[in-house]
Amino acid sequence: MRTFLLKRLPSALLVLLLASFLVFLILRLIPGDPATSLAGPDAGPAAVSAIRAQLGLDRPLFGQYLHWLGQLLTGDLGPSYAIGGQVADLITDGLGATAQLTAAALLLVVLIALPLGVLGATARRRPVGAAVRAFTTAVLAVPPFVTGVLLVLLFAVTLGLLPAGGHESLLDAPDLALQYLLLPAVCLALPSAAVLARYLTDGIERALAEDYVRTATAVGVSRRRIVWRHALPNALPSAVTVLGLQIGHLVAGAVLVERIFAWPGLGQLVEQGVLRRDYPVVQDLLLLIVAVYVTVQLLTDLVYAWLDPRIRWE
Amino acid sequence: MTASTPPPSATTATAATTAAATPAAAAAAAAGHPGAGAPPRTVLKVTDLTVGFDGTTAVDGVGFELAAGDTLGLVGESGSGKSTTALALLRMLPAGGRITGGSVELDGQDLAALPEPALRALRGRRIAMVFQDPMSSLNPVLTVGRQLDEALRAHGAHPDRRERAARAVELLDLVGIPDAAGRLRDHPHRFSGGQRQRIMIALALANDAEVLVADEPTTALDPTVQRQILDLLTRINRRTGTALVVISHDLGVIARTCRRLLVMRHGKVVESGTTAELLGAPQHPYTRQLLAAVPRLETPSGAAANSVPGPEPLLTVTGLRKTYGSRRRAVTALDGVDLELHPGETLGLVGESGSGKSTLARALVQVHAPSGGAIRFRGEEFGRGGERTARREVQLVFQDPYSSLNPRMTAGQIVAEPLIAHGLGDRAARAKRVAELLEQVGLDPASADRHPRAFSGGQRQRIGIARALAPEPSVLICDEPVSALDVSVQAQVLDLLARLQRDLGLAILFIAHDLAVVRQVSHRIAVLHGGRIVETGPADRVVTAPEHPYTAELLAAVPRLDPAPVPALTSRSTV
Amino acid sequence: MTALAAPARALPARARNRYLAGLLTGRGLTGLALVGTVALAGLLAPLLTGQDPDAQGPLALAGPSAAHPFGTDDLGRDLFSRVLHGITTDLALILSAVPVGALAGCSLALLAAGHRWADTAVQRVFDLVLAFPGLILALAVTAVLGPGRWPVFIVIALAEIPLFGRQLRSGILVQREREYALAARVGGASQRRVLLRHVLPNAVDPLIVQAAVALSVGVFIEGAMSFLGLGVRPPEPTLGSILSQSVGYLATRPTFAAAPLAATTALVLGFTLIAEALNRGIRR
Amino acid sequence: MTSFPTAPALSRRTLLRGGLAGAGLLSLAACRSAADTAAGQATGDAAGPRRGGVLTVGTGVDFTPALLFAQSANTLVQRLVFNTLTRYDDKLQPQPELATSWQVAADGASVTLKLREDVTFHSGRRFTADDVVFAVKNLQNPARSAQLRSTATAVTDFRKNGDFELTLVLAHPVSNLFDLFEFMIVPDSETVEEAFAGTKLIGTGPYTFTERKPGSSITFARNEKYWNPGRPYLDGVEIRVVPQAESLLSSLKTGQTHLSYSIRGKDIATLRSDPQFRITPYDTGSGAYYIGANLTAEHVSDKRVRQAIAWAVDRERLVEQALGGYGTVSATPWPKSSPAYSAEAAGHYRHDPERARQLLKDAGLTGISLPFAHSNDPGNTAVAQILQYDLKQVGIETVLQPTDSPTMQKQLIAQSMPALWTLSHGFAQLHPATLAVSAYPFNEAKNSSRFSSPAYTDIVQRAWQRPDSDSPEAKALYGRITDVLLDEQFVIDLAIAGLTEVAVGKARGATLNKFGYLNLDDAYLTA
Repeated sequence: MRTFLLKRLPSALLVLLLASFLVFLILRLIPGDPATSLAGPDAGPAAVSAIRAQLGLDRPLFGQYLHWLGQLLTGDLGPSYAIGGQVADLITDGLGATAQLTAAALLLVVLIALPLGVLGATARRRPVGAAVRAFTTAVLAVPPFVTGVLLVLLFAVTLGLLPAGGHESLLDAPDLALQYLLLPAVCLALPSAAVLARYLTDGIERALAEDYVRTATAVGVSRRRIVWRHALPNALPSAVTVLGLQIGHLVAGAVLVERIFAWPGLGQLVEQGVLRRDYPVVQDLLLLIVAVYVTVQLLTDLVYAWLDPRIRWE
Repeated sequence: MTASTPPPSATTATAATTAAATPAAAAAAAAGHPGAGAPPRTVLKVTDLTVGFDGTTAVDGVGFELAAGDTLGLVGESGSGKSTTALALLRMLPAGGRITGGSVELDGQDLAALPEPALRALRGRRIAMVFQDPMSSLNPVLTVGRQLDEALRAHGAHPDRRERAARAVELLDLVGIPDAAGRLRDHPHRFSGGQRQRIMIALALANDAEVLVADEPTTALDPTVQRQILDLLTRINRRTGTALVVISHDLGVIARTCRRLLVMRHGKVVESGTTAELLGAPQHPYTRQLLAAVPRLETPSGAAANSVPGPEPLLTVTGLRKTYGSRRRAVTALDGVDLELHPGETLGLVGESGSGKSTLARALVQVHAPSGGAIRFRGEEFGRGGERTARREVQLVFQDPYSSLNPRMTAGQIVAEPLIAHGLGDRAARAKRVAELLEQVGLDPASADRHPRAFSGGQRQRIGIARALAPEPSVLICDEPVSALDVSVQAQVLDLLARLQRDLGLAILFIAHDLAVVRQVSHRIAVLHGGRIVETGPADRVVTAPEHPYTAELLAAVPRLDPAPVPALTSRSTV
Repeated sequence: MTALAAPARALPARARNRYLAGLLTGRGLTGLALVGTVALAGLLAPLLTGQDPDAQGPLALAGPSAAHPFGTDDLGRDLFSRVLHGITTDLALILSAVPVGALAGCSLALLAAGHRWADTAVQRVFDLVLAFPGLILALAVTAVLGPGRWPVFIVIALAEIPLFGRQLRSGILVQREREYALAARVGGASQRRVLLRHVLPNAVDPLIVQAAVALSVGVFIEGAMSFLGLGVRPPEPTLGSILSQSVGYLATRPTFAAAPLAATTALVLGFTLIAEALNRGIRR
Repeated sequence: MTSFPTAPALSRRTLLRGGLAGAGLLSLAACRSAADTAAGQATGDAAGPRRGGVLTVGTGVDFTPALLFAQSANTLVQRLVFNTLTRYDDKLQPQPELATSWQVAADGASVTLKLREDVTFHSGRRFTADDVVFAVKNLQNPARSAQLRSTATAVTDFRKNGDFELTLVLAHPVSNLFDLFEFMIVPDSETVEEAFAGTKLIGTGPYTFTERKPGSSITFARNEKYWNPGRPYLDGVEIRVVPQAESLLSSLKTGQTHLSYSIRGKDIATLRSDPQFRITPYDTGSGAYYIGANLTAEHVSDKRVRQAIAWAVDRERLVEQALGGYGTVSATPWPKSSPAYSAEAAGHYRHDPERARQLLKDAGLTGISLPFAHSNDPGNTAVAQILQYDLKQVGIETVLQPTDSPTMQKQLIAQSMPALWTLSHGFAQLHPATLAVSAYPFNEAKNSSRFSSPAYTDIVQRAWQRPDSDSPEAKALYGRITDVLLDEQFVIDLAIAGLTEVAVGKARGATLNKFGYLNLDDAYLTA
């Protein structure tokens, strides 16, 4: 395992370096700059150039890039331009909130997808199977921004069961925090759960056609046990790969969901950062997201190998 | 039919177990029917069994009876319905298949009519099954212990987990897995093919079933391993009194294991009787045909009749080495191989899985670069010009006629590929050549526009040969060209190769594990073991007077068609 | 030697065209019918409705009526006409962007099959595209290019590149080890020819399924971009823009969202059914 | 009062239990419900002002610390933490705050202020005249990007007369001096940079800053040492950021927030019939919708084209469909409270496509196509589409360019806008001169329209550089400014829609000043 990690580390770092360059470049390509958005709508050129100088935006681009890399290496991310406060603090807070949200969503994804995937494979010819398929299709067809608003209307406005949006610290008030968490997590989880359920159904169906299932049947193992204990474990490794990709989608989906549910996470922060051209915040955040993704991919590969004993870390 | 050569110096465990088992068999045979002396009880009675697949009839009115402790063999070629019959016994037909008539009575209970849950309760407990391919028939992600545990808990006989674990160890011990307790936590891929088949048998035996159905239990295995597995089945039959139904396309396998035989063709039983009767005096023409097609180890080489090898070697291999993997954990596949192949000669290369024979074949056709040593073609070394002529003149025939043909191309396109690759002829000339080649291998040139899946296994192998012949090679490397084919088809393909050698003066490197086949077609035989050639010599001499102990071991493992060691009927002992 | 599957293999005629066989199942036909109906409705929009999709009027947020079968939107535009025209826009976008993305992804995968270093490089490119949150990509592309169809097109195509590329790459890795590929090499075919003529045709099967999935992903991306104000230039209707417009009226005017939602659902359902049907056809 | 009068907590829990069966959820249900925690825990009499409780204010845009000293989209924070020198009443008459009295010199060249002596900053430091000096100098710093910087820079000298009396010497008379005093918050000089970075806000206001979670919320606690005795009533204030308009509305409906100024007009329209809510329009904020024209661009350089556009727009429909009826049709920037307001001028342009077509014909321009930028949020996109349609009816094709706000801002400042754009502007609710010297669209010296005319400059400067703002002469000048605007139409005003307060019934007493600063001195929550 250590050799596996050592082997993957250089290319992971390379991806990060490339990503940093891309992020930096993309931000500079986007029209509008932090100074003008900071200056406000009624500022004069003097104000703008004063702010530019203050932010160091008048330096050559490559110098700015190197400066940023230097900041990254020393771990001192500096202050944000527009949002206020230190970038590191902003990201730490946002990361916590988003981590809660995605972790909850991930849990829901697994909790929803597992039974649905199994049902889809085993009850294909029965009404239950049709219902499962209808559900996954519906979830895939309705965009999350519609799902989100519908969930709020139903559970918050009409039924008054859950809050319409917002966030509570998990440490201060765990019971309230969970209630705040539920709707956005469901909204975020549904599409990924539907995708995963489909892959699981597919994998289980394929596993059920394998010879070892015949063996298990021949020794008298019950159908239920065959599905859950024999076919499912074989469908899991590739499902984990899909799940790994879905984590990327969860992070991306967070931009929409966090906005609908006023969830103060990275998605919101990215959006705010882009909207105000807060370069440091956006740069560091995007790089963080790429890093998270790369790590998740590494983890996925490790879990894959753990789930499938035929694969060994090389 | 001459008497078999006695097993040479018994150094292997196999020989030991056989020896241990024999007195018991003899005793049982002497006592006639041990126990009360009454005729043994019938455990399985199949009457007029008919199985349909989406409208076609795959099994048509099969019937037999199986007494407790008896052994029955079902023999037949592809499509004869033997495996479908086996699956129908447990009602485990694949999708689309259905028992459309007849009954399968297990102790008077008709399995064909039983509801699924009741049937499940019987599977594994009273009637169990061992499948053909131990590679795919064991769950790759579950440990062997888990799978045995599943089998044990399926029938609730052992409610305690530790008890089940103990029983699993016992079972692995029974089927001869060394260090059984230590290996419960290993996954199937950590076991060899033979060991996996043993584990399959252990799974089937987990609940002391009275009837064990073994579907091609040794087809995928090397001869020596095959022999061990067959001995194991015999031993189990004798020790526990489990009645055996063995399905095989290989008469030798069945003759060794079963007391009675059923010959099947096109879904019907064409002949049945005791093994001795059937082998000694076959009645049905098909049975006779089948018997005649089986290559016999005793048959002397027919290669000399085809051609006389030229004096100058065409292909010379010296000190060939090949290692895989990283430098630290290198696996040696070939360890200094020396070979010579003369024009018009057939050199039989014999070896079991892992001996390096496929690696050698691939090195010769330049798919793998060797790690050391030299290959010379017409005296020119590979890497110094020799490889260019060799690329065209050395061609390969593959083992598996299913996977070696591109499913997306027509037969004509497949055969034309090497012509295109070597830039031989224009479109019209190629079409003409393809027709010629197809005719040469005994196929209708009109079938050129059909896809591989429209051909039978034997026909596909002919396409493969036609493809190899396309660039007019002087050397044909045949990597197990007939081991995936039925015996009758096998004979036809061998005939084709012989004819081609006669007509074209080809040099053939014939790689196979079946010594009987190899002896028949080869001028000389080389025995490959652990990446080294351990013995080389004229074909007849190597078979009749092996010099290396490994050659002798290989020879001893070849199943014979003489019914001598067939075990007698044993009754079921209490387990 | 598998005698087991022999009876099932005895039906070669039926398996002649596996795609067709898959499509001609109940599932496949339903999918085709759904997509076909929606697509046809979009194509025939000028015939089906005389209304200009951009014509505004004082009658805003009206419910369904004879004059406006689906009602009107917040600016008094006829929703029936807008939805029909929106379908055309969506399909035009998706049916052009997905193939382009697929082609790019596949080309990269083929490139990767050439050399070890190319493989590493291409894999990292896929990683990079996958790692960038899609909506950030959307923000960046739109900001650089300005609004319109192009950013939507590019974002959809970009998103598809790694999906197709990864799939084809693993397909090639598997197929390349098959004996027929080896046979082609032994027969003297160049590496290029083996890849293009032998391996590729056998590795594309999963891509057909991926394509159908990708089409529904395309509908999704278009909608999300519209929601963030990054979509197709207004007032041109798209399903996503109508949907995002309707979100504000879900509580008070639920009929507003119904029509675009129904069209989207039919499209996604149709594409998934087709994908499933093809999948089963291939596996048969 | 809770927001669910018919659903007592118990039944809600039962519902939750039944509706969302699941082991994890059951344990949730047994706890408090987050859906009604926003309901204050205040006790007391419902009749009058009552102490206690935390008021939750919902906003769509987060607070930007760097814009603390400027007019921005979120001005809820300024007057909670800080004070201004004076504040306007409804008739634009200044009333005392930190300044108790003031004397403008007869020539208008200086103003003398007397300050409160009992004020301390949250840090405990006493407030003195030095802090006023600092506040003015702070606004003179271009980096603070204060809109009223021009007025602040008119202050050339400070003469202190003790700790609590001060004279500001002006370079010339300015008519909008009290706009500056209304606008200028007085920060703590020692922590101003921290305030600018958003880490520490120290002022003299009724609430002390406790915590900010960027993108989520800002919380405040009562300033126990506030100079206004007995105030504030509330224990605290939470400003909650809910960027999605639908969600903001939901949070009001569920009682999670008590008060908001960010509800869209069309959403307010759906609340009108609900007795649970009180709706109060203010004419402050950046509330006037307009079409801007870049006078250097083709076609629109012709005044007739701009006038044709003014005639082409159906302002009534715009207000109805895009603003939910919350707005006033107007061809001038002035709200009714402005001294420059005139009903006749406001109705100068009506929806008259025929006249528009005629003007275009006169200009010899038919079938022109113009780029038309707008902000890419849903509300402004709807406005732009309505305008596009109306212009199309008179023969002006437009290509919409949805633009995100930083890009738009850069273009505005760089004067590189396309031929047409639509946006909204503020500052008309103050003294009219402020609009023309401080609001960028109207700035006589430099504006996005690249409009300049000596006549306009002259009138604007004269209106600004005078000590009085209400005299008939001043009003005559305002009338002339309006005339120029109506004639030139470099800014084509369409409708005025200020901020609208939506409050749940129990939240009372909140007010906004003319710059939209939220004032909660007198706010309270009823039981």
